[in-house]
Amino acid sequence: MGANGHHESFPWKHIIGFVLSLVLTFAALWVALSSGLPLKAVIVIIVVFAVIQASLQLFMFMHVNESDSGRIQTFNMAYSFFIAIVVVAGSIWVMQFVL
Amino acid sequence: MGEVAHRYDETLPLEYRTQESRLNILGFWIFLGAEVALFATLFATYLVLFQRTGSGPTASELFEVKDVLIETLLLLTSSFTCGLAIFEMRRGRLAGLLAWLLVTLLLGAGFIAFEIREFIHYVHEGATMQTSAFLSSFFVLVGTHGAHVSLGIGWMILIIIQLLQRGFTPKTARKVFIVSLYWHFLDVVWIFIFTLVYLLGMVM
Amino acid sequence: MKWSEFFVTGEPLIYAADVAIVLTMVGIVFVLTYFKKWKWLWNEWLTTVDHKKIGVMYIICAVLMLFRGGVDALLMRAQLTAPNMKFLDAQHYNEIFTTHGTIMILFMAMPFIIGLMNIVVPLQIGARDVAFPYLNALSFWLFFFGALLFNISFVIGGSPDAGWTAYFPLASNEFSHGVGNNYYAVALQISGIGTLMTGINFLVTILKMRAPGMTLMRMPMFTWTILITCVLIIFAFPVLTVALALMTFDRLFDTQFFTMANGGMSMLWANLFWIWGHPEVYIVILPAFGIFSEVVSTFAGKRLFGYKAMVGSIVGIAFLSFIVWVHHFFTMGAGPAVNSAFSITTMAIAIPTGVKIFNWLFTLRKGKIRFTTAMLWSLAFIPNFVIGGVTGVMLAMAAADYQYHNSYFLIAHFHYVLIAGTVFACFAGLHYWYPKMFGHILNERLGKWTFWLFMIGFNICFFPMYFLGLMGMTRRMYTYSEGLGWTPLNVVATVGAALMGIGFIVLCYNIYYSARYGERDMTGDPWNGRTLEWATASPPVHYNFPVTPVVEDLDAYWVMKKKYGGFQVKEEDLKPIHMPSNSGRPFWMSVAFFVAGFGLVFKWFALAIVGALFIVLGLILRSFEDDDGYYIPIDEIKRMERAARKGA
Amino acid sequence: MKRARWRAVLVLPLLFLLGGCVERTAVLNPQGPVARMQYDLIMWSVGFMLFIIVVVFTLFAVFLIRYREKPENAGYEPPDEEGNTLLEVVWTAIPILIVAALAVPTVKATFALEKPPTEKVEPITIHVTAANWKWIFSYPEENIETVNYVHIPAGVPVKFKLTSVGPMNSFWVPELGGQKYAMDGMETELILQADKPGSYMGRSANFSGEKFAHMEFEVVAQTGDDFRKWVNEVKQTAPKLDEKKYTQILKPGLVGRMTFSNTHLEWIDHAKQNSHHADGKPMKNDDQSDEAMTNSHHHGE
Repeated sequence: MGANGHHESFPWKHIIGFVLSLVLTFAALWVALSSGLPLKAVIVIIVVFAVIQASLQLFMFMHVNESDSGRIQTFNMAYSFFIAIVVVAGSIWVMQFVL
Repeated sequence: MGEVAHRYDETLPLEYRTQESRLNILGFWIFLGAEVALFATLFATYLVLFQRTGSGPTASELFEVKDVLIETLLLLTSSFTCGLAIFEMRRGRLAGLLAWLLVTLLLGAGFIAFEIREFIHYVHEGATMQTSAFLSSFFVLVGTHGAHVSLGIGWMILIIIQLLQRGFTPKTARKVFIVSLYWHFLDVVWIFIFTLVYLLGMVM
Repeated sequence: MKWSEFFVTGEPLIYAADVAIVLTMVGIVFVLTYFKKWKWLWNEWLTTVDHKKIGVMYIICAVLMLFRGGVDALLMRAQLTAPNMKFLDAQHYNEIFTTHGTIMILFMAMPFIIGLMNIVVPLQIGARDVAFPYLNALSFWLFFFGALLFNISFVIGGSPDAGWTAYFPLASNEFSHGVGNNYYAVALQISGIGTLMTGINFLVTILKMRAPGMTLMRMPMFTWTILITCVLIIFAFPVLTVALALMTFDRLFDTQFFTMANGGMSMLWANLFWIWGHPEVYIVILPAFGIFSEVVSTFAGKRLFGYKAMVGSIVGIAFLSFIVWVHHFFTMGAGPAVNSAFSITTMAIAIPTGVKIFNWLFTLRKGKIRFTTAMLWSLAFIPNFVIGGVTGVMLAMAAADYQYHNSYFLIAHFHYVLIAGTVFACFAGLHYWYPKMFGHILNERLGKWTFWLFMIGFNICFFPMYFLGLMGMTRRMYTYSEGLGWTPLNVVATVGAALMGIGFIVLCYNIYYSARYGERDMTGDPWNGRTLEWATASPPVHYNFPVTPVVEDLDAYWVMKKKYGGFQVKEEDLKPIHMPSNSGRPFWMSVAFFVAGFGLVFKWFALAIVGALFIVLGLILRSFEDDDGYYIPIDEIKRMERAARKGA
Repeated sequence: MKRARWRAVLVLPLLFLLGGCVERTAVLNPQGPVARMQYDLIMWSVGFMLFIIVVVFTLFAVFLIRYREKPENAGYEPPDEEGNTLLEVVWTAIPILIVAALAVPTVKATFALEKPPTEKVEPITIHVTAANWKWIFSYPEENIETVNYVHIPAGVPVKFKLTSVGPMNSFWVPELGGQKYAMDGMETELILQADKPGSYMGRSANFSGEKFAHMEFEVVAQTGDDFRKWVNEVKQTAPKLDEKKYTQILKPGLVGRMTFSNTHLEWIDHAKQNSHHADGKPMKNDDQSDEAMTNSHHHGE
């Protein structure tokens, strides 16, 4: 029951999450616009950064795994990301011949 | 499982105390799962169409780093302050909660203002929803997110009013918590818009 | 817009329908006024949040829509009986097959299933109501007004005519000028939102509100299938929401998603439609599997064979259902790699489905099979669905599909799975749970007449269609020429359709007959049932159970009967019961949705904005509402229990 | 129940086959290598499917007859069995084997259908344009065009390049092989081949609006010599097609057969209409697959 022990006096979790988010945002920006890496590498890196940042929000800010439904909530979000990947990657794959 | 009716649990944070609240919070999480599928479909549409610009401008001709970065920072910070609001709530400080919610609200309003400005700018350049498939999908994807943020602002105002009227109750606490989930979630969506729409658009 | 364009004109059939609609409405208003029933209607039904009443309303709507969709079907069969028939013209035929498909899937099958799940699931898990009763009412009314909006297209403005799949560019402004496809986009959107909320509601209900002792692996199979169905709804319906929104934008605001110019891409519509559309098929078939499981197990007098394998197979089917959608458009040229991959995932669905078929068969083995009407529907499902299933596997083979695609072979296949699966299940469930809903049993003799007429008619109607498909007849042809050799089989099919129609009439008569003369169910358990819904009175008091039952094993009520001789309620265990209050807001908010939707259909944006403002007003009022429901005192519970058991 | 099932499963097809309709059943009457490959696949699957039907129907009938409630077994109490792991494994494994047995030839055929059935003969190319509600066939090499009928040489693979002006249609000649969609702004390719001279019915298999049911065309397969003769005749006798006439043909409605001694490809190719790179510059995407590249040739217009 993670919802319970929130008695710290300083919001360390939030601050760490926020700083990491800023770092990841600027890092993604740099990778995309100034790194000079090949396009494929750029795409992979910025998508990975985005996924990390999304997880930061989910765990650091939204406490997805807290409460007696924590497992359901976590599974729900994980499955929704699976569906998202199926829909996005699947659509692109299916229609790449006309892209 | 146990008794289903109004189970009240003193040991939990205020927003989780009643059974009704626990059901509501879980229900909202499930709803967010549906929202992921909704935005995923919009992303799929955008990614399929974003190079189909017809005779209109392309993404790289249109997007500007500075505007996007300002919007991103506003929304990111608002998500942070929204988290601080919940932190204050769990420490039982109504004033702190209200203050951080208000900051969040202002940052959100700032984000919307910049976004509207961006859209108006595009329309002035002749890039409207009707111009090309790329722009249709761009406006609908980013616009749907913007509409969500606007809705969140309205919702938060309602909750602030209720907090002022009723103070901390299991019900108001639960509402604050749920709106905070919503707000963080919109930030999650924006991270992907930032990456897959703006960054990708500027590099390709 | 001119009035002559506003109302659909020109066909005697339409005028007759106009007259019938007006007369029915006048009749309803007269009856309600004469018998002073307006208040009753408002208090007991329109504002109710009771899952059982909501379920009943869903089923009434579904049966009405079955009538509408069935009439559409009979008109089509009449037109196709002989070559070059002039019974319907092309445009009219196109509208009819479009509304037939849309109505049968979205406004018949879905609400029938959702109605049954509303009535049964909270009872089966021993809950007082669903997790969000207010939301449940809103879901129903959104579905209702969505369906109403879709149906008025018939007399106001014109029906959609681009097929229920509404492929672009045919469904675009350029090729469908009228408002018909606006109706499609907006009405489906409104009822789709309702469905999504139902999905969330029941998922939370099942996960969090089960009676003590009911672990996941002790849940009745119907509840399991609903749980998985909810997952499908939650992740599939947002895709439809988006697809319909894009369609609305294209049609109302001239965006370029699916257009033929400026980069639009019609294939994207097909892709999005089927990402939703395929899970949708499983949304209506999985609950059917659940119903058959309950009925077969009850009337074989045995617990379900291979319960764990059954659970595993529905999870497997649900998982696969999201990664097969391309098989609906193998012929769009996505390339052999894509087609092969989706071909294999599609065929893989046959594996868990086969597991289920054999488990049902082995539930029958060593049983003591009672041939009630509900059981007949469930038994007939097995051979008929297998025919539909194996032809489905044939369709899944991409290279061979190029020969079946869009032909009557496909029509035969999906009617064999959807009718033998979903429709048979709805009828089985209706007969099975009818005493639980209304307190009396549907007449068995008439029920069997319905069954034989409908089931035989169904086979006569659809089996020849496999061969029509192999002969080259394609779907959606409003007529065909002589000399193709298609006539004899088309005549046979029409005869079968007529038999199905007669079967439906017998069912309607049975509902009337049984209400007057039907056997009352005093025990609450007319079938010697196995699950908790039979532990309470028929119909149950609105709080369902006076005390929450405790579950010790699968088939909870069966165990109770064996161990304790039934569900024992001691008066000293009674506690005040908390119940949610009724609310009229779901109803009028849905009216506001209807008004907004109607405005969008006709591009009367002022009206749409007025509707939208009322929706927002409803949300604000809800936010400020401070109603925590009410408690039923113990004496009141005692009184109600006595009354219910007396069968009052 | 049994009565109805027997009637449905046995009597109907029996009557049907006795009626001598086999050659009417176009899909089961393949007249070329493509259709034959699909026919073989269909028959291969039908065998397995009949096996499944027989097994299920037999078990079904036996269980219903043996375990029905009857006066003699009034006191019989069904056993409380939970299931049987061995049986579960059996009826999971057998379907897996069947699916595998179907999947392998399916994948092979699906890939094979994208290539000409024979390498010995050079294929000919015919552009097919579906319009409301007619079929337009353009022979770019021969420089002739026909409407609502098409001549092909027998024994030669024909590459149909399909596109559409307006709603989607599906190009289907069941005796020669399965269909593919013709869609606006894109080009799909369908390869068919006829064994011998003859006339085959083709139609649109995808609903495209009011008069869709009339979107029929005839495929006339001829010997090589006859085909060349026909081409020359058309070249000499048929009128020229101009843009005005072509626009007229495209107007929604039905038209009869027509023949022209040039093609509309001279001024428009609808497959390349809806381009997303109006200026014709290639995509900046450096990891394009070869397939996507070859398909992107129509981006320039």
